[in-house]
Amino acid sequence: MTSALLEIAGLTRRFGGLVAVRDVAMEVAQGSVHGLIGPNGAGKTTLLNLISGHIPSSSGRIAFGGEEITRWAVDRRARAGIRRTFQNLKLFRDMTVLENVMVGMHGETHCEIWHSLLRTRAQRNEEAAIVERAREALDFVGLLHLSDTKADELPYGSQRLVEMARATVARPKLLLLDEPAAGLNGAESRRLVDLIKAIRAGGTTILLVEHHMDVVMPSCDCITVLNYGQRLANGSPAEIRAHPEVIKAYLGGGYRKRRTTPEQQQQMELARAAS
Amino acid sequence: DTIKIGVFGPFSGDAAAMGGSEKDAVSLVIQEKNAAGGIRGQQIEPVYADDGGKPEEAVNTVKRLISRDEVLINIGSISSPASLAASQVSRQSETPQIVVGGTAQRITTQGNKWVFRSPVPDTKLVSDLVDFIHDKFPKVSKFAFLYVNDDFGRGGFEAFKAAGAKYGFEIVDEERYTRGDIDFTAQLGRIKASPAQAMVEWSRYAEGALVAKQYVQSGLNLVRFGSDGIATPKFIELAGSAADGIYFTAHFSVATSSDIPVAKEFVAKFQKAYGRVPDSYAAEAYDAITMAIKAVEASDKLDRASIRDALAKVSFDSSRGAFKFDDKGDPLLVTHVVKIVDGKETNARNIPVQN
Amino acid sequence: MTLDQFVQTTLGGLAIGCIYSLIALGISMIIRSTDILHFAQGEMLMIGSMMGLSAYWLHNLPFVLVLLAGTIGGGLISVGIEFFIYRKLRLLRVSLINIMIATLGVSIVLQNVARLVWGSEPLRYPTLFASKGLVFAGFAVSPQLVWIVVLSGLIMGGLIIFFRYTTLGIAMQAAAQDPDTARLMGVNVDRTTTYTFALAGMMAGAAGVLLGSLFFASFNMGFMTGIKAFVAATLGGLGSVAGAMIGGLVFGIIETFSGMLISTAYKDAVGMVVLIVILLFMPSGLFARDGRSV
Amino acid sequence: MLRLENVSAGYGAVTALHNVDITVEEGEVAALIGSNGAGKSTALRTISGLVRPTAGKIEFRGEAITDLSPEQIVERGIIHVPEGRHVFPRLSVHQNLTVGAYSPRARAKKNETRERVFELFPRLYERRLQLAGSLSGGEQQMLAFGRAMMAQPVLLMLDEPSLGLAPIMVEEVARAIDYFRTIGVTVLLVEQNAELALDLATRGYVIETGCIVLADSSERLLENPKVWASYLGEQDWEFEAAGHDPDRTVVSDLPVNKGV
Amino acid sequence: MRALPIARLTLLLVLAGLPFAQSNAYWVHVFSLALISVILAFSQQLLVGSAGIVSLGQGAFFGVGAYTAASLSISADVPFLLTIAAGGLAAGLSSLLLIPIVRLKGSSLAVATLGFAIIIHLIMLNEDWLTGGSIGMMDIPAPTLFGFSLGGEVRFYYVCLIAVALVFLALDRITHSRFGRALTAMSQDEEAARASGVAISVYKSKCFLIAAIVSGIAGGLYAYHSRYLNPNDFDFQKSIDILIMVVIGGIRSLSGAALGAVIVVLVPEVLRSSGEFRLLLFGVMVIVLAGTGSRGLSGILIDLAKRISSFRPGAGSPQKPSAVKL
Ligand SMILES: Nc1ncnc2c1ncn2[C@@H]1O[C@H](COP(=O)(O)OP(=O)(O)OP(=O)(O)O)[C@@H](O)[C@H]1O
Ligand SMILES: Nc1ncnc2c1ncn2[C@@H]1O[C@H](COP(=O)(O)OP(=O)(O)OP(=O)(O)O)[C@@H](O)[C@H]1O
Ligand SMILES: [Mg+2]
Ligand SMILES: [Mg+2]
Repeated sequence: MTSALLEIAGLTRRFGGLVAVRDVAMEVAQGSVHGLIGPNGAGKTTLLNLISGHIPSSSGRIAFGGEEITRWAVDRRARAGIRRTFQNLKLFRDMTVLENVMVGMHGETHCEIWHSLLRTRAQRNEEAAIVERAREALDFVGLLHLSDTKADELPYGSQRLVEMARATVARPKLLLLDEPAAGLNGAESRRLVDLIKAIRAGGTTILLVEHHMDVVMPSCDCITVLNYGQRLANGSPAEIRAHPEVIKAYLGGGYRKRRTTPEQQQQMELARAAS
Repeated sequence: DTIKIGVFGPFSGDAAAMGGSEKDAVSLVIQEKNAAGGIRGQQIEPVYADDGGKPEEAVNTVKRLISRDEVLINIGSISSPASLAASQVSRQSETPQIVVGGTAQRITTQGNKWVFRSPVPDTKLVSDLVDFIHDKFPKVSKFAFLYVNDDFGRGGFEAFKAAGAKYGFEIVDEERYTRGDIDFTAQLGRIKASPAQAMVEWSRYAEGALVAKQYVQSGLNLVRFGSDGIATPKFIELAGSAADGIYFTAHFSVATSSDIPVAKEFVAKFQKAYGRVPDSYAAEAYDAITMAIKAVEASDKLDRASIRDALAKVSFDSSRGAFKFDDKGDPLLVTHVVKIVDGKETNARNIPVQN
Repeated sequence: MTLDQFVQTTLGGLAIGCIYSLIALGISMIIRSTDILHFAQGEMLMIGSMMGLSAYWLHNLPFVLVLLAGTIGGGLISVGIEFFIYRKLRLLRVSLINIMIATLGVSIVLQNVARLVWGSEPLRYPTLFASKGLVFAGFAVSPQLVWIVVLSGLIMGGLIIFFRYTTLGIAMQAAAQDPDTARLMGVNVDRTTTYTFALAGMMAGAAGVLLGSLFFASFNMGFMTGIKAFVAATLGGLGSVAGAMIGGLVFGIIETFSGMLISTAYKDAVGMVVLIVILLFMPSGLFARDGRSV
Repeated sequence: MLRLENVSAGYGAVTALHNVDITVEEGEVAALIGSNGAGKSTALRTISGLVRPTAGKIEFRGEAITDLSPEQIVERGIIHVPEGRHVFPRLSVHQNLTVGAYSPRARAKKNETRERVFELFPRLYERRLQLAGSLSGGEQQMLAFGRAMMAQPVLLMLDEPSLGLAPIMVEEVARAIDYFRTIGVTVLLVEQNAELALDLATRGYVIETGCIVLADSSERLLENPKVWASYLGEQDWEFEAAGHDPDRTVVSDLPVNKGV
Repeated sequence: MRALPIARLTLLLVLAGLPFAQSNAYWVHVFSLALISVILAFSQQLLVGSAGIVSLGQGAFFGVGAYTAASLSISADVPFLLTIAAGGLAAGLSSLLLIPIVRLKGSSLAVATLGFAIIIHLIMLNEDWLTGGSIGMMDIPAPTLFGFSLGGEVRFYYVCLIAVALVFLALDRITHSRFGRALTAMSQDEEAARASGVAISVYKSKCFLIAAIVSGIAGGLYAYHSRYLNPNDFDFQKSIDILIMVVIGGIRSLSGAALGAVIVVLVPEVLRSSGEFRLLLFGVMVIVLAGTGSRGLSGILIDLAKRISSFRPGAGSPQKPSAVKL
């Protein structure tokens, strides 16, 4: 097994009396796609927010690439290579698609105000490089032809892809995806799986929060399950799929019946009986 | 062809009432003069322009009057800062200006020969008041001084401190407030706690009336002196019985000017035209336009420089007595001290010495 | 500072604070139901004050009716402005900052209309109260102050209950937060907006009569009061009813006490410094109502 | 019960619906499926009055509702759960439910329906005093659903009710839709999860770029190869993940990774 | 996009020719004032248009710049250009005081800047030794550059015009760069911008700094233009006026802001003779122009121009609510 890129230990986050994330420990291996699933309100988004730094933790520590980052601000983490997408889309609505992605390069670039005032060579080169990279990233998600469209004129699914391009344009070390498949239909989610694989092939480690099992199962190497803010299970997709607690709390069985294998059917029934 | 005279002041905004007095008085005189044939057969054309009481706008206004409307002489403004701002332009473009309301000493001490003033400066006004206090209240030497924190109040305060020094007056409590304030209990409370024998209060009439009311409510009982800012009938109307007993200094007062024939005539005409008693701004404006007309009449050429020279030499009977400028451009006039008794202005110089 | 002074200052601060609270409440309610930063709220106070005074001039009405006239006057003007101006702007789908600028325009217009109608000089309010002081626990208290405090207290308490527990009150907030969805629940958003402006205007109108009777009425009495109420509302947490109330009171007390204890020259600065310091620690004011953003 | 005839609608210069005909019979569940941006949400918004049709006629129980305002349409019992949850963020869960029962016809039964909602979604009961804006995505979805229940719908229009819900909650929602059907509420369902939608529905419409391209019973739609290919063709994650078919080539129009 | 530079150059030439068309000293004076206000509006546009920050404190920075330039030229006889630079610098330095409050958002930030403006105004009013207090500061010498007097109205107009052009160029470059992009992103979604590596507080502070410097430069010019300074010209009403300029002109572009500034300066001047009704009419105009939306009057004019020249027939751009959150 490769070394862990992200290590979380004893991480807790309270909102008033509510403990949204409780004493969670987790490791995300370098180069892997790590799934994070769990019932609604289990604390997945909260955990993602803690990792990206959008909310401070109540206690516990987060280490990234061997360095403790628990107290780092969001932008510092972003510059260090942690990028994300949001469950509720957060695009720069009035900017074009290309500009949205160009902002993604912010943490990677350095030209200061005086550079742009004087239009220095460095600034012009950097600007050109940003455009180049942004176009590559858009091409990568298949939206290059929409570069000059205003972001909020796009359909929902395409907006998700813009977020994806913005998060990947800087070639992050760790990419946090929060329900990227929400609002996509079957065919579209299938394309998403390919995209996730391609991103991973480019050397980015991915932490994926998702409720669509047809996206999670084929893409993940390892899955962590949260329930009521606590870690319920951790393991390979096959293990998780068969985990009785997970089935009981999360997967259920009703509308998938027609396509589950006989063994699984059996396991589900076992789980039902156990409760 | 007409003789253009610029008249500017706050015709809008917070100080519009004062600007209104100025405008009314000026138009009264000009109408009368024009009806009588104007100046050497030429009609006088007043050009009114609103400066909103703001220095920045006063600059634009005067520029406009001077270079667009090509007036020969300007009358205005009411507040000292606006007058001062305008006077910079008057100097640059060499146009005479007669200030109506601004009493800050600075206006005429900047070595600007183009600016003249209709009212006496605050230093003179205050030193007359100080003399009055010393005469009539020989025992009073400890003062609480409450003033509005702007050019007007600050000017009054500085002048009082300077003039009072020669009699050993002592300011035992200095209180300020910001223009537009309505609650003065804090200041009055501290005055109450101070050893002051008398309160001097430098406000315009609106705030002055509130101070007076709250003064009565807070149970203070000192000798009260006020500024020329409350020298208007409006003050008594707003303050009601709380105004009783106040002594204030005035450039002009219907009560104390009754022995001046021009004043009598002016008050009667003004009252007939507008249905109200003129305040001191009206009187100052009345005199300003009168002397402007006199200066135009006296100058042999219709240009700004000769009018300026004529103005410097002007001498006439004004609504405030015999009028003449000193070499700085300030008038040599007597000032008045008024006491409010039973809601009426009375000449305080007639009161007996208080022991 | 003597005890007597302390009591007087506190009461004075409380009374001014109540006036700020009433305006701030209107500001907060309007933010709550339309997201508009209503810089003309202070002018409603002025209009209420003037209308009350005019009613008195016409018929020599007793205090309660003068108060009523001011209240209704403020409410009517407020609704009218919403109907003829802000609603049109919303239909044009202009952004909030444009509407905010329009409220500044409205403020300028109202001030100048009032100046033309009622003149530019301050107007004396009739003595509507028994001017004899009441005596509480040995302290003389002017009846105006008591009126103001009691009346404002009642209005504010009523509002809190209204917004927290009644269906209409809750629906008004819903309409503010997401008008389209509120319509899908059957809420007539135009009507709730009218209610909001009516209530806000009425409170300001009442405050105007109270302020006028304490001091005097003038065409420019509203602007500075409005701005200070805005600060008070921010202090309490924009959009929060309780916040506006407390913010107004706190601001009023700070203002009088800083004048008393620190410096009258920098009196207004003290309030601002307190505001900034409080915001530093509680960026959304004392009674923030934040959702989550991520 | 609900009939759209030749309805066209759009946003400014954009026309999002072209001559759409939709019929929903009393008591049935109808599904409207289609890819991103096809105009599904616009169809619902047009019915509920948020978007004005530019042409055509909408009839509800024999009455023309084409020109009514959303408030009036709600009065007739047409309740629309908008896409993307749209809970009132700065109201508590409890207050959100109260707003749901705003219309006079729903107010009377407010308390008992609320009980029913809490029974269906115990999670909401736990969170009843929390501001809705601070709920998790799925919790907000439940709240939006519960809020619609509060309105006593006659015709319930759901726009992607399964969005962001855990698989087990999807079942729960499916059960709730079933429940509505059993008590006689008519349901018009828009879903990306076409399989779920068609499972629940008796009638289905497929919409593409603003035009209805297929209208049939849901069984027949489920068997239609065209539908299968574009909306249902889910890859069987059981096998893929388990590595049973590693060489399977996925049909994809995504460009190959060049940048990363 | 060849058209844009040509249009700009034409505009510059037209403006340069203005004093020949209307040479009355008063009008040239007012035009210079309008240009100074354009610079002020630029500073606010950077804040509100690019960064989505509503500042009610620009009037204070304007004042700091004006007083600094004035006192240096009066007491120390510092050359013209240096005093202007010093004005910008002093305003910039004073903007550092805002650093603690930049983490506030929306209307809280706006009200906090209002508080800042009120405090600065009180300092100008009360600290006589520094500013001359309520009487103000006068006798500001006419500007000279290398012994060449710039005192006349027309000459000073060109000074202002050059300043406007330079500030425009600078801000245009700044906003169309990595920095400007970060500001725009921040104004539309702070969280997402942070997640892309934008350090919000730093960028907001920098934005305030630049805006303050620009306002300070405008203040320096104003000192020489008016040659008399009074605290009342720098109260928060001034800040509000600056905001009005930008919004009615159109917050989306520097040119919109400029147009708004010109309107806010010129219209009251034109109305000056309407006396009592002047402010009333101005208020009505503000309300009407506020209805033009975030593209402002400039947006309408551009659409109109396009329609007339049938550049793109019928291309009225639909309007989007702006990103400014209050
Ligand atoms: N700001 C907040 N204030 C109060 N409670 C909060 C806040 N943010 C989250 N919570 C609560 O914390 C719990 C975890 O929320 P979180 O968004 O992490 O869930 P999730 O696992 O992402 O769920 P979903 O799958 O539905 O998106 C929820 O119950 C939510 O109500
Ligand atoms: N407010 C709007 N302004 C302009 N165009 C819009 C607006 N809302 C939607 N559209 C456009 O109308 C078309 C139909 O959108 P609609 O939201 O109805 O699609 P949908 O089928 O619901 O898609 P999704 O699955 O993404 O929800 C799309 O092309 C969309 O871009
Ligand atoms: Mg989540
Ligand atoms: Mg949709």
